[in-house]
Amino acid sequence: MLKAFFHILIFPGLLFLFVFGFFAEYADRKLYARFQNRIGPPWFQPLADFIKLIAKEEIIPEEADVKFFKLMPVLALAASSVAILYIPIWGEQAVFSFNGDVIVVLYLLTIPTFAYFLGGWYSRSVYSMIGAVRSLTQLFAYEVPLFLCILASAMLADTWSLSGMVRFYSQHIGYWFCNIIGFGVALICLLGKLEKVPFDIPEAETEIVAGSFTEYNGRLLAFIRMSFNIETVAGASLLAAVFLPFGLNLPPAAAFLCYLIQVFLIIASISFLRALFARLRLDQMINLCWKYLAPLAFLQVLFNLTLKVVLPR
Amino acid sequence: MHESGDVKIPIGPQHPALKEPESFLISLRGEKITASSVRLGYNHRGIEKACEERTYTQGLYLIERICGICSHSHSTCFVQAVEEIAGLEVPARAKYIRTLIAELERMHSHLLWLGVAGHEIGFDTLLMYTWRDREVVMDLLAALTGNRVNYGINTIGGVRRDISSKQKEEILRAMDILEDRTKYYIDLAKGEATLIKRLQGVGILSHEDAKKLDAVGPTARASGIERDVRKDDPYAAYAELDFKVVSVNNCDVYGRTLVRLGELMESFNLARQVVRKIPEGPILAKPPRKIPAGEVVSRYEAPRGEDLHYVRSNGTEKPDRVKVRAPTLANIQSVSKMLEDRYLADMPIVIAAIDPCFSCTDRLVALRDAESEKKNTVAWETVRLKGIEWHKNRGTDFTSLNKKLTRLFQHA
Amino acid sequence: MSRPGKIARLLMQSIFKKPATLNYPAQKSGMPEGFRGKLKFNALMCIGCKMCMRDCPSGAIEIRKIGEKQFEAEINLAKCIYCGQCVDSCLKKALEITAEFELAKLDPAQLKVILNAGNTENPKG
Amino acid sequence: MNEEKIRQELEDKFSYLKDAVNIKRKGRIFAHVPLGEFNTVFAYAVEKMGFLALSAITGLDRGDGVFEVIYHLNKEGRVLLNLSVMLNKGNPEVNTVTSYCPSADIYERELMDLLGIKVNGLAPGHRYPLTDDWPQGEYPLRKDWKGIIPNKK
Repeated sequence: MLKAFFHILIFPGLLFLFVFGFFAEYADRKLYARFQNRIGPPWFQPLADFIKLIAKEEIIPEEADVKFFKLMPVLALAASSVAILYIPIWGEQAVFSFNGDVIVVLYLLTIPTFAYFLGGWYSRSVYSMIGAVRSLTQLFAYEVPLFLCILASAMLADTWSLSGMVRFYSQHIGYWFCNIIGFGVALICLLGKLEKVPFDIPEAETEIVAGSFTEYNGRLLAFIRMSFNIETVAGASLLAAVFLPFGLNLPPAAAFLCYLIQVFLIIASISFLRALFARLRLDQMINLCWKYLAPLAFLQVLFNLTLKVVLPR
Repeated sequence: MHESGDVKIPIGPQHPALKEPESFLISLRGEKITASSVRLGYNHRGIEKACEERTYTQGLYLIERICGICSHSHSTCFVQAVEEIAGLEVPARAKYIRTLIAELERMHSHLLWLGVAGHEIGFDTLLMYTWRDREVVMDLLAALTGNRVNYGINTIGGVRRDISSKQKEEILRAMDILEDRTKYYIDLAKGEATLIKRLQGVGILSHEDAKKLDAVGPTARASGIERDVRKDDPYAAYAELDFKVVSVNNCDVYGRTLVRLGELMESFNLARQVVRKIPEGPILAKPPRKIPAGEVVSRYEAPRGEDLHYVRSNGTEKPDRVKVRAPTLANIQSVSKMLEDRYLADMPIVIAAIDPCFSCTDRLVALRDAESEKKNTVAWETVRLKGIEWHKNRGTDFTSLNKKLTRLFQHA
Repeated sequence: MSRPGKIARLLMQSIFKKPATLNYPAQKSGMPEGFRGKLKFNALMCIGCKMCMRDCPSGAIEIRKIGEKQFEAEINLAKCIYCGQCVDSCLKKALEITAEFELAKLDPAQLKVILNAGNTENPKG
Repeated sequence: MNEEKIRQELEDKFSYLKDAVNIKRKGRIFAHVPLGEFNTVFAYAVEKMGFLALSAITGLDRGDGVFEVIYHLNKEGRVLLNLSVMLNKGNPEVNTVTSYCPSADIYERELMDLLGIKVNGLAPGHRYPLTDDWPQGEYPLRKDWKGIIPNKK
């Protein structure tokens, strides 16, 4: 019981996630700045921003549904924090695992998007509503290829548990290369999930101010930003566990270090990608997802199915 | 026309897509724009009226502050008008210096635009790089004129500062750097797929519409109208310089991007020619304090298009009427046309593509009554005290913090 | 040929380059020579013709007589637009511009600067 | 076509423009048109002489109870024809030219707001450039306008 509390609240739960989330934000912003030949923020900037927001007055729009408006950021934060418990980070075994937890993690990571949608919808501002609808529309575009890629990887490993997949891939390093298309597609889909350029359509600043979050401020905005950070960590950890599980069969400390490196690599690629492109339009984004990403993900599934038959176990 | 069933979203007066206050109302059906309308006037500062109450010298600095980006355009246009009324012969060297500053201003304005365009379509990396390179021109302008914006190089009868041979070398060096960079941006504009996807076919303004709505500057030139005051009605030293008018037939935002990039290349050329050809001589013809009566229309090709000033004098130290028609006012009327049947996502870039400058567009009238000023404006101190009081009631004492802050500032 | 991610090489190069931005209050780049900043007043040269007052577009400068052939200038830095017209208008070169531009103060009263023979640039208090 | 030809054509076509057309310099033609004949001359200049583009409309208060409205027309960006018309301050009225030049709309609204000139036939729309709550009867560009006296409360 005490151990469970420790896992949920301290490691790898909330406290660890907060710290790592801040680090993820810092790394992302710093790298983004360096890609653009800027200095970038100092290391404490994300923390300072968080404290500033927490200290601010909370303003709730008169028209908004107060209950939903307040609940949604917390829900998003909770859902993305829980996901980490099923992802192995200091060895081959996650804190909790069962056969099928990969599906649970995927859905847990979908909940924040829904929360943003509902939060935006219930804040009753035109910008928020347009942003909310956009984030939902976008969800249907990137979710399919993302799920397919992870499914393909799971099929090859013949298990529905993340811990199982890690165990399989760290024993069969060669198989990792088979999933390379899937990794690329999943990385791009992760950009959509995290609403980053080129898929920051739901919060396109120059069009709809801040999308779903236009009306959020103070503490609630701090929660939303935190949940984005944690979602970044969780999403990156998921991709790391599924597609880059090297070194996790080492002793815990070394394995944890490997995990940190993997997550950092994924965050670095995210900030590289977001410095690389212009924001797409919603119709172009959906086109891209269905015309290119989804077929590629299918290809990966077919490829892995064939592999499973051909290759010896 | 706006219909009642559609979602109406206000873009402005305060909106991240607009760098200045101006209000667009956009009707949406899904993501599609069904109607749009614009309300101008939020930046109305009473400059035209104020000019009537200032001497020509004072008015010049006010005119220069109509707009921060094209300040040289407005001031040159104004002094040209005044000089024409007064019959002043401006020395050739002064004309060349005006031309040089004008072209440097065009460079910084177009680079700035490119960055803003990048930002509007979510390509912040482009913004950062173009604005970094823009600093080269800004530094040059600061060194040549004494300020980064509002250069104050013009005065009635000539210019206020000469350029030295050392500065000439600096200009040439800067031109090489910038040309190199601009070539890269042209490459990027022609090769980056996401950029092209967002710009091509967006904000169409056909050749006929551009003519009908009297579009000016790059907006018109991107629709195949080869119109440039520098060529059509040469002023300053342009008649003696060799350049070509850049125009394309794309009719969309992409075309406007290409025109501006092409003009950048022409500007580098022009600046080099100025440095090579600039004659020796005086830079100022002494103007009379009282300008004889007369009326003049002066034109100038600002980075954003044709700038037109009408000045009427009545023989005193002060002008009788100054009318400013900034390029944006001519172009803004075509925005509704460009937004027809586009997506909401195209709205920022379509508006940005005419390079709007609303502070140029709106001028005029301020309430001058001192009494009303006292009543309407709340002093900064009052606001501060109110804020401190409010926080004190909630349990935070800012007075001690404020003391520390003040001390910190005094030390710095 | 158009393809996505054309800017990639530039991004990778930038990682290893010195950033173009400055960490402002700690690092300063300064302004070039001849930058139009705060005014400097040589009281000894002033003849009190008040041409500067007449030409100032914003009414920021006031020349006052404080004694026999002695003048002081009151400059309102909040009103001044740093155009330098007064320097051009001055018949005796009593006014000069300096490159000093960081003039912000917390208290607006401190922006009124009185310059005379005793202090040409920075008065105390 | 050079400026002299334009002047000749205008003077030949409209006898009342004799000596009213003035070439100030290359590319600048000023012409004073009687109020009653303005629409005919304007239409002729736009439709027959190819002055298709309207650069701006300037309104000004000449003092002595006379307003002047100047239409700056240009031909392919090269020649500016400035047609001016005098109005009586007591009853300043012009007809809209938006049917010839759609871009005139915003300049005409400016005339309405700043000088109080009535523009007949202008389609309804937002005012420009003053605020919606600007008091009635206050026209800032008139020479006798000296600011608004605030309501004493």
